[in-house]
Amino acid sequence: MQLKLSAEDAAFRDEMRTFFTTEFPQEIRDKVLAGQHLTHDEIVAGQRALNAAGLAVPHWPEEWGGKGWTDLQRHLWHEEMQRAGVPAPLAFNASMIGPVLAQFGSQEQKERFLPKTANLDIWWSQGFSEPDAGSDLASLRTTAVRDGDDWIVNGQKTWTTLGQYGDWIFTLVRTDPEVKKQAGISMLLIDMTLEGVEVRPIELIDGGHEVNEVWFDDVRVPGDLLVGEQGGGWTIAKFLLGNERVGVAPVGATKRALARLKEDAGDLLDDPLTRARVAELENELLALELTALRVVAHSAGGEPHPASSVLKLKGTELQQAVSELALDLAGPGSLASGADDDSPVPGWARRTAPTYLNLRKASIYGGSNEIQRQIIARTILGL
Amino acid sequence: MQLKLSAEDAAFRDEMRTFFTTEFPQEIRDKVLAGQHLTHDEIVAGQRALNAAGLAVPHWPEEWGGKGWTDLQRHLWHEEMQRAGVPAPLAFNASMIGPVLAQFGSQEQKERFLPKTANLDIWWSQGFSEPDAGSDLASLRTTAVRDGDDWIVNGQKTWTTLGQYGDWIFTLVRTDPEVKKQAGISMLLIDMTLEGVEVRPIELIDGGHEVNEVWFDDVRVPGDLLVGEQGGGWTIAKFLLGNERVGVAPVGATKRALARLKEDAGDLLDDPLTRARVAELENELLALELTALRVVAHSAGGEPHPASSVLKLKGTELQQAVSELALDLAGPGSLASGADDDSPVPGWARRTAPTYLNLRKASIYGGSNEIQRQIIARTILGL
Amino acid sequence: MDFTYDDEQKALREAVRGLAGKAYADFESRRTATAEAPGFDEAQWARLAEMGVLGLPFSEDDGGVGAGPVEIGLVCQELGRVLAPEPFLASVVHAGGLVAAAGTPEQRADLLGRLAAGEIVLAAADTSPGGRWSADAEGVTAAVDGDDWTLTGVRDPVPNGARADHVIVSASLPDGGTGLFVVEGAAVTRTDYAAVDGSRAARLELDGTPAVPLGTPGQDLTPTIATVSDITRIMGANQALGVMQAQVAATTDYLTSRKQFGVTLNTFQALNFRAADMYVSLELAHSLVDWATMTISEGSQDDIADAADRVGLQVARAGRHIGQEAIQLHGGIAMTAEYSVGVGTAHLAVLEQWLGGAQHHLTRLSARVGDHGAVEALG
Amino acid sequence: MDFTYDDEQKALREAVRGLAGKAYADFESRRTATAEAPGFDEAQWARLAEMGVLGLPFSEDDGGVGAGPVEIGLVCQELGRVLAPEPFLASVVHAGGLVAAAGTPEQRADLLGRLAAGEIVLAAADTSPGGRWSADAEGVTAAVDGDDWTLTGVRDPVPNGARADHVIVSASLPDGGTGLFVVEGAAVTRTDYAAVDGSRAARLELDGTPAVPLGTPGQDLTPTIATVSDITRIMGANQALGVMQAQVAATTDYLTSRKQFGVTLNTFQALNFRAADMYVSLELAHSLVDWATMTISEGSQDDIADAADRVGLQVARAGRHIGQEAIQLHGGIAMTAEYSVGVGTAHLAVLEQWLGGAQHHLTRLSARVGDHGAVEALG
Repeated sequence: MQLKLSAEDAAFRDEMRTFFTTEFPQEIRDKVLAGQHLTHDEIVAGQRALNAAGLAVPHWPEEWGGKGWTDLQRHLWHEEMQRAGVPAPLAFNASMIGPVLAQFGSQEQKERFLPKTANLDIWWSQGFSEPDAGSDLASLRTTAVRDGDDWIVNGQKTWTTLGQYGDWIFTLVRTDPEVKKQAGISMLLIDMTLEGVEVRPIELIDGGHEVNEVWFDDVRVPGDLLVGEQGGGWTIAKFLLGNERVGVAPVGATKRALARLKEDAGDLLDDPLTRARVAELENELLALELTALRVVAHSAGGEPHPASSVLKLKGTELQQAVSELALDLAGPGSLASGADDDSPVPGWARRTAPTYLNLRKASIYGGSNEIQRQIIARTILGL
Repeated sequence: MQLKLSAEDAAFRDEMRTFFTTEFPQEIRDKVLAGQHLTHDEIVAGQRALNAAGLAVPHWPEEWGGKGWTDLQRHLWHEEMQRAGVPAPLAFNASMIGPVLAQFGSQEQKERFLPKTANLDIWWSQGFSEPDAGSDLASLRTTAVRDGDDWIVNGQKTWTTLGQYGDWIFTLVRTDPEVKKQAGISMLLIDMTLEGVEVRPIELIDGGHEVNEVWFDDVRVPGDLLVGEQGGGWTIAKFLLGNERVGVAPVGATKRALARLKEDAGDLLDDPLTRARVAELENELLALELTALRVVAHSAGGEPHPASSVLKLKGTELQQAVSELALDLAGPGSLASGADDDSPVPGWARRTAPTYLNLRKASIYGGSNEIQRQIIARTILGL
Repeated sequence: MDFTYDDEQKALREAVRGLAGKAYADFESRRTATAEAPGFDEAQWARLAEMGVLGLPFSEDDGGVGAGPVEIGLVCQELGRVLAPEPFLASVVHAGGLVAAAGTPEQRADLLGRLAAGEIVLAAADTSPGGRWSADAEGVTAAVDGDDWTLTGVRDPVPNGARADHVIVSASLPDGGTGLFVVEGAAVTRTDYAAVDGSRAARLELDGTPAVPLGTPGQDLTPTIATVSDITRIMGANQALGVMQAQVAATTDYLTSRKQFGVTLNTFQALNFRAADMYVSLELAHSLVDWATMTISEGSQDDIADAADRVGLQVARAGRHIGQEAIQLHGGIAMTAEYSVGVGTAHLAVLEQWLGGAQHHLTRLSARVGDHGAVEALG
Repeated sequence: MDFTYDDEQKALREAVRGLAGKAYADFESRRTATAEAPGFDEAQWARLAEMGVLGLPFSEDDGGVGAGPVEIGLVCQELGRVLAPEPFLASVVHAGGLVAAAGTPEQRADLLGRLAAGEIVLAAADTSPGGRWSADAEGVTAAVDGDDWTLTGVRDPVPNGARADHVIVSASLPDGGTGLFVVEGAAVTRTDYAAVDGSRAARLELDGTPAVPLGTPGQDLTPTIATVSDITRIMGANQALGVMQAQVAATTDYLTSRKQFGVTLNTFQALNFRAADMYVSLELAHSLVDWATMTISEGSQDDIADAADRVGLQVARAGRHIGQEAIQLHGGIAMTAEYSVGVGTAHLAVLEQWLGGAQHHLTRLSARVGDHGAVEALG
C-alpha cells in the first residue's frame, strides 16, 4: 500500500497538467470552469485539440489511437482534464461506439469509422431507449427487416442526448421477432441524414433541449452497417453499458463544482450549517474518489469492476447534492434563471435552478440508480 | 377547522393535569421524568392508582370501566400522563387483552378477567412471536391439541416482553394443522404457573433483560380458556395488532425526552449543529403529534385508521433519532453505562448507550417498519 | 380542536377545484399559458374574479368577501394541485395582504376592490438582488419633497412584477424604518423573465420614481411587512401541499399502470416502499400546514412567525423528498416539460426559494430552541 | 499509488485472522470472555504476544517488530471482524503509542518490551468526566517536589484502566503545557465497569499519586498526545471497518438463508436494495480507512490530524448506517446479546464515543473548508 504516485506516474501527471493548462484552447476551458454550457462547435474543437495531441481516445486499442496506459494513468488523464476545465471527449464517440467498433466491428467498419469517431468528424448519437423500453431495454420494438442486402428500419427511439447534433446513430433494433427478447436484437449504424429519419426535440424541465426523440420511417440501411453478428446486439449493449459506467462517476467535475461554489458563496460560507454541509460533501467526494482509485487498482482486463455501480450510484447522489446546495445558496436569486446577463443576480446563482432540475436525470439515465442497486445486490452481494 | 380546544375539552385537560400532577404518586413520576426504569412493584402501584381513579382503561366498554370519552379526550388523557411522567397502563393489559376479551370473550371470561386486568392484579404477557414466525406470524407452530375438554399445548414463543413478571399469557396456538395457515389459529389464555410452562430470559444488546422465551411442554389448559371461536385467532390477532398501533407512536414520551435532553445538555446546546438537530427533531415531532391529532379526528368507530402506520413508522424513527442525539451529547461519558451512581458521569449520559441500542427494537417489534410501509403502500396507496 | 372542513369550506373547495381543473387538468393548457408573458391566462384570472376568489381575503368594506385563512389556504392547495399559474399568491395574498394591512381605507377600497374584480394585477417588491427573506427594505430608499415621494433602487426578483398594474414596494424611510409605497407599474423600468417553473418575475429599477405611501406617510411598517410575509409563506406552504398531493397521486397511478419487464411497477417492493415514505412526508407536512394556517387567525404575530418557520422548514424538506422521488419513480418521462410531475418539482423549488429556504427557517428555529421545553401542539 | 497488500501483509492478515477466528468465530466464546473483568481472555492476549502482534508497532530496539501503519491497521480490522475483546487498540496502539512517542529509551525498552511480550497491559488515561476528545490535560494536575512527581484528579472513562499494570496519564504541568506520566495501576483508586459492548473501562481517582514523567520531565507533550490520539482514531476506524465488513457479510448471509412467508428474505427487493446501500457505505468507508492509514506514514502531523477527522466522520456515519440496518434487516435476533450483529453495533457506538463523534470531526473539518479549493485525494 502506498499513497504517493510513483515517479513515473507523477511525471505523467505533470505532463498532462502542462498540456491541458498551457496548450488546450483557453477560451473553452474558461467557459467550462465558469459552469457554462459549450456550443456544438466548441465541443468539436475541444475534442480535435485533444485528438491532435493523441489524448482523445487513450483507452482504445493502440492501433486506433490508444496509448496502452495503465488504468491509473487513465484516471490521472481524466482527473487532470477535469481539474483544468478541459471537456472530456464526447462519450458517445470515445466511450461507447469507439470501443464497440474496435471490439465487434468488421475491419472495414473500423477503418471507415474509427479515425473520424476519434476526431469527432462524425458526431454519434445513441439509439437505445424507447418509450416502452427504458430500464427494461430488452423489450425494445424498433424493427429492422431484411430487404435484399439492406435493412428497413421502423420505430422510435427516445432520450437521445444531443441527437440534434448527431451525424450517425448507433441503434439497437429487433431483427428477429420470433426468438426470445434479448436474442432478437442487433446493432445497426444509421446515417441520420437518410430519408425517413426524423429528430424531434424534447423540452426538459430545466427549459433546455438536450434530448430528442428519433423516428425511423422505412429507413433503408445498407447491410454492411450491422455491427457484429445478427442477434448479437444484446451482447454489444452489455459491453457498451459496462464501459459506460467506468468513469461515469462524475467525481472530478463535482469536486470542481463544489470548490467553485465555495468561492461564489462569499460570506454565505460563514454560516456554520453551510460549512457543515460543505465539509460533509467534501468528505464524501474524497471517499468516492478514493473508491474510484481502488476500483481502478483492482479492475482487470477492461472488464468493468462490479463496484462501478457504487461509483455511479454515489457519484450521481453527490452531484445532485452539490446542485441542491448551490440552489440553497442562490436563494431568491435562483428565480432569475431566465434573466439575461445584465441581471444583477450573478450567473452562478441564475444557473442553479435549471442545474438542480437537470441533474435529476443523473440518477435515471445510463442505468438508473435502482438498476445499480440491483447490480450491487445481485453481482456483489449474491442476493 | 379550529386549533383551540373547546371549553369542555380544555376543562377535561385541566382535570387530567390536576389529577396526574397532584394525586398520582410523586416518587413514581420523578423516576419516569428522570428517564429511569420502574420496578415491577412501581408499575403495579402506578396502574392501581390510575384504576382507583377510573383512569386506567377509559377506552374499554363502559360496563368494564370505560369512560365513553371522545378520541380527542383519550388523546389528552394520554398526553397529560406523559407530560406528568405518569406511566401509561400496561399495554398488554389495557390495550391488548382487555379490548380483546371485551370484544370476543365469553361473559364468564369477561367477569373473571377484566376487573383484575384493569387493576393489574393479573399481569398479562403476550405469546405471539416464535423463532420462525415474526413478521410472518401466520406460520406459527405452537400447537394445542384437544384432550377431553382440555387443550394440550406444546411449542415455543419468543420476544415475550416482561414475561418474567407474567401471571397469565394470551397465546396464539395452532388448533388445526390441516387448514390454511391463518384459519388454524386460535387464542388461548394460559396460566403461567401451570406445569410445563417455562420462562427463559433473553439478554439484549443493551445488557438488559426485558424479553423472554416461553416454552410450553405438554401444558394442560382448560377448554374454557379459548377466546372466541376455535380457528378465530387470526381475526383476534388482527384486531389486537390494530389496536396496538393506535397510541403506539411514542410522541409524548419522545417529546419529553428531547426537552429533558436540552436541559441535560448544558452548554453543549451552544453548538449550532446541535441546535439545528434539536430544532429539526422538534419540528418533526410537532408534525407527528399534529398528525396523531388529525388521525384521531378522522378515525371512526374504533377501527384503526390506516394512517396509524404513519404514526408507528415515523414515531419510532424519531424516538431512535432522539436517542442518537443523546448518545452524541454524552460523548465519552456514554462508555460509563455500567458505572454506578457514584460515577462523576451524570446518569442521563450513562444511560444513553443502552437506550440507543434498546430502541433499535422499536422499528422491529409490534409490526416492523417494513410491515408498516407495506400497509401504507397497499392499504392507503393501493400499490 | 378540529381538523375538518365545514360544509361551506367543502363547497368552496369543490368550486375552485372545478374551475382550476377545467382550465389545467389537461397539462398542455398549463404549458400554453406559461409559454409567454405574462405567464398565466388572463381569462382564467377573470374567471377567478367572477367566482369571488380574488377578493376572498379582504373585508366586505374593501370589496372583498372577508373569508378566513382556512379558505385562502384551501384555494392555494387547489391551485397548487394543477400548478395553476395565475398569481393568486403573489398578487392577492402577498401584495393584496400588504395593502389590506397597511393601506388607508381609500387605498384599500380602490386597490383591493379592483383586484377583487380582476381588473388589476398587483405585485409586491421586497427583495433586492442577493437579498434573503428579510423584512427590512435594503436596496431601495425613499425620498420626500413636500408631499411628493420618490423611490430609488433595484428590486429583483419581483414575482409577476412586469405584468403588475401597481407595485407595492418596500423602501427605507428618510427617518429610519421601512415604508410601503404604491408605484405605477408603467413608471418603472422593468425587465421580465421566466423562472424555471414557467412563472414570471422581473427586475424593477427605480430611479427617482414617483410613489404614493401606503397608509400614513413615514410610518415604520417593518412588523406589518414581516407578518404579511409570514402569512404568504404559510399560504405558499398550502400551495406546495397541493403540488405534493398531486405528485404522490400521479406517482401511485404511474406505479400501478406503467409496465416494465412485463409487469406493472408496483410489483417492485422497493418502489412501493419509497412511495410509502413519500406518503409519510406528505402527511406530516399536511399536518403542519393545517396547524400553521389556523395559527394565522388564532395566534399572535410571534406565533405566526413561529408557525411560518415551522411549516417552511417542514414543507421545504417534504418538497425536496417528494419532488425528487416523484421524478425518480417515474423515470425519464418526468424529466420532460410535457409532464406535470417534473414541472411540479420545479414549482416547489421556486416556491421555496421565493418564500424562504429550509436552512433559513432552521436557523431561526435553532436560535429559539433554548426558549422552551417541549414544543406543544395545543396551546 | 497502490491500494493492495503485499504478500507479507497478506500472510500477516491470514495469521491474525486464523488466531482471532479460532478464539471467537464461535460468538459464545466472545460472550464468555467479556462476561467478567477484565473483559477479555488473558490466554488469547498471551497468544497474540507469542505471534508478535503486541509488539508490531514498536521498533526492534524497543522489543518490537517495527511494522508500519498498514500492518497495524490490518490487525485492527481482523480483531474488529470477530469483535475480539483484547485491548490491542487501547493498550498497544494508544498507550503503547504514547510510550513509543514520548518515552526515554529506557522507558521504551522496559514498558514496550514487556507489553510486546504480553507480560503487562497498559492503559491511556486522558479523558476527564465530561471531557470531549481534547489533547489538553484538563482534570488532572501534576505537582513536583524535587524529582518526585505526583498527580491529582479524576480520569473517566479509562478503557481497560482497572486491569492495566501501568497507566499513562496526561496531566497539566506546573509551568503550563501537558505532560505524560507513568502511574502504577495499583497505586490508583480504580472503579471498574463494563461498557455496553462488554469491554471494560474504569474511573481512576488520583490524589497525590506518585508518578514518573514519560520522557523529559516538564516537557509539553500536547502535540505528541494529539498525534498519537489521531493515530489511535485511524486505527479505531480500521477496527470499525472490520466490524462493518462482518456485519454486511452476516446480513447478506441472513437474507439468503432466513425464510419468511415461505421464501428467503432476498426475495424482497426492498431489503436487497438496503443491503446494497450498506455495501456502498462500507466501500466508501473502506477507501477513507486505507487512505488515512497510509497518511500516517506518508503525511505530516497536520495531514494525520486531517485524515483522522475525515475518517472519523466517514466511519461514524457508516457505522450508524450499517450497524442500524444490520439489526433492522435481521430483525429480533440481532437485538440479542447472543448474536454477533447487534453486539457489533454496540461496539461501533463505543468506538465512536471513545475516539471522537461525527459532529466533533465535522466541526473541525467545517472550520477548515475555507482553507482549500477542492480536497485532493492525491497530494
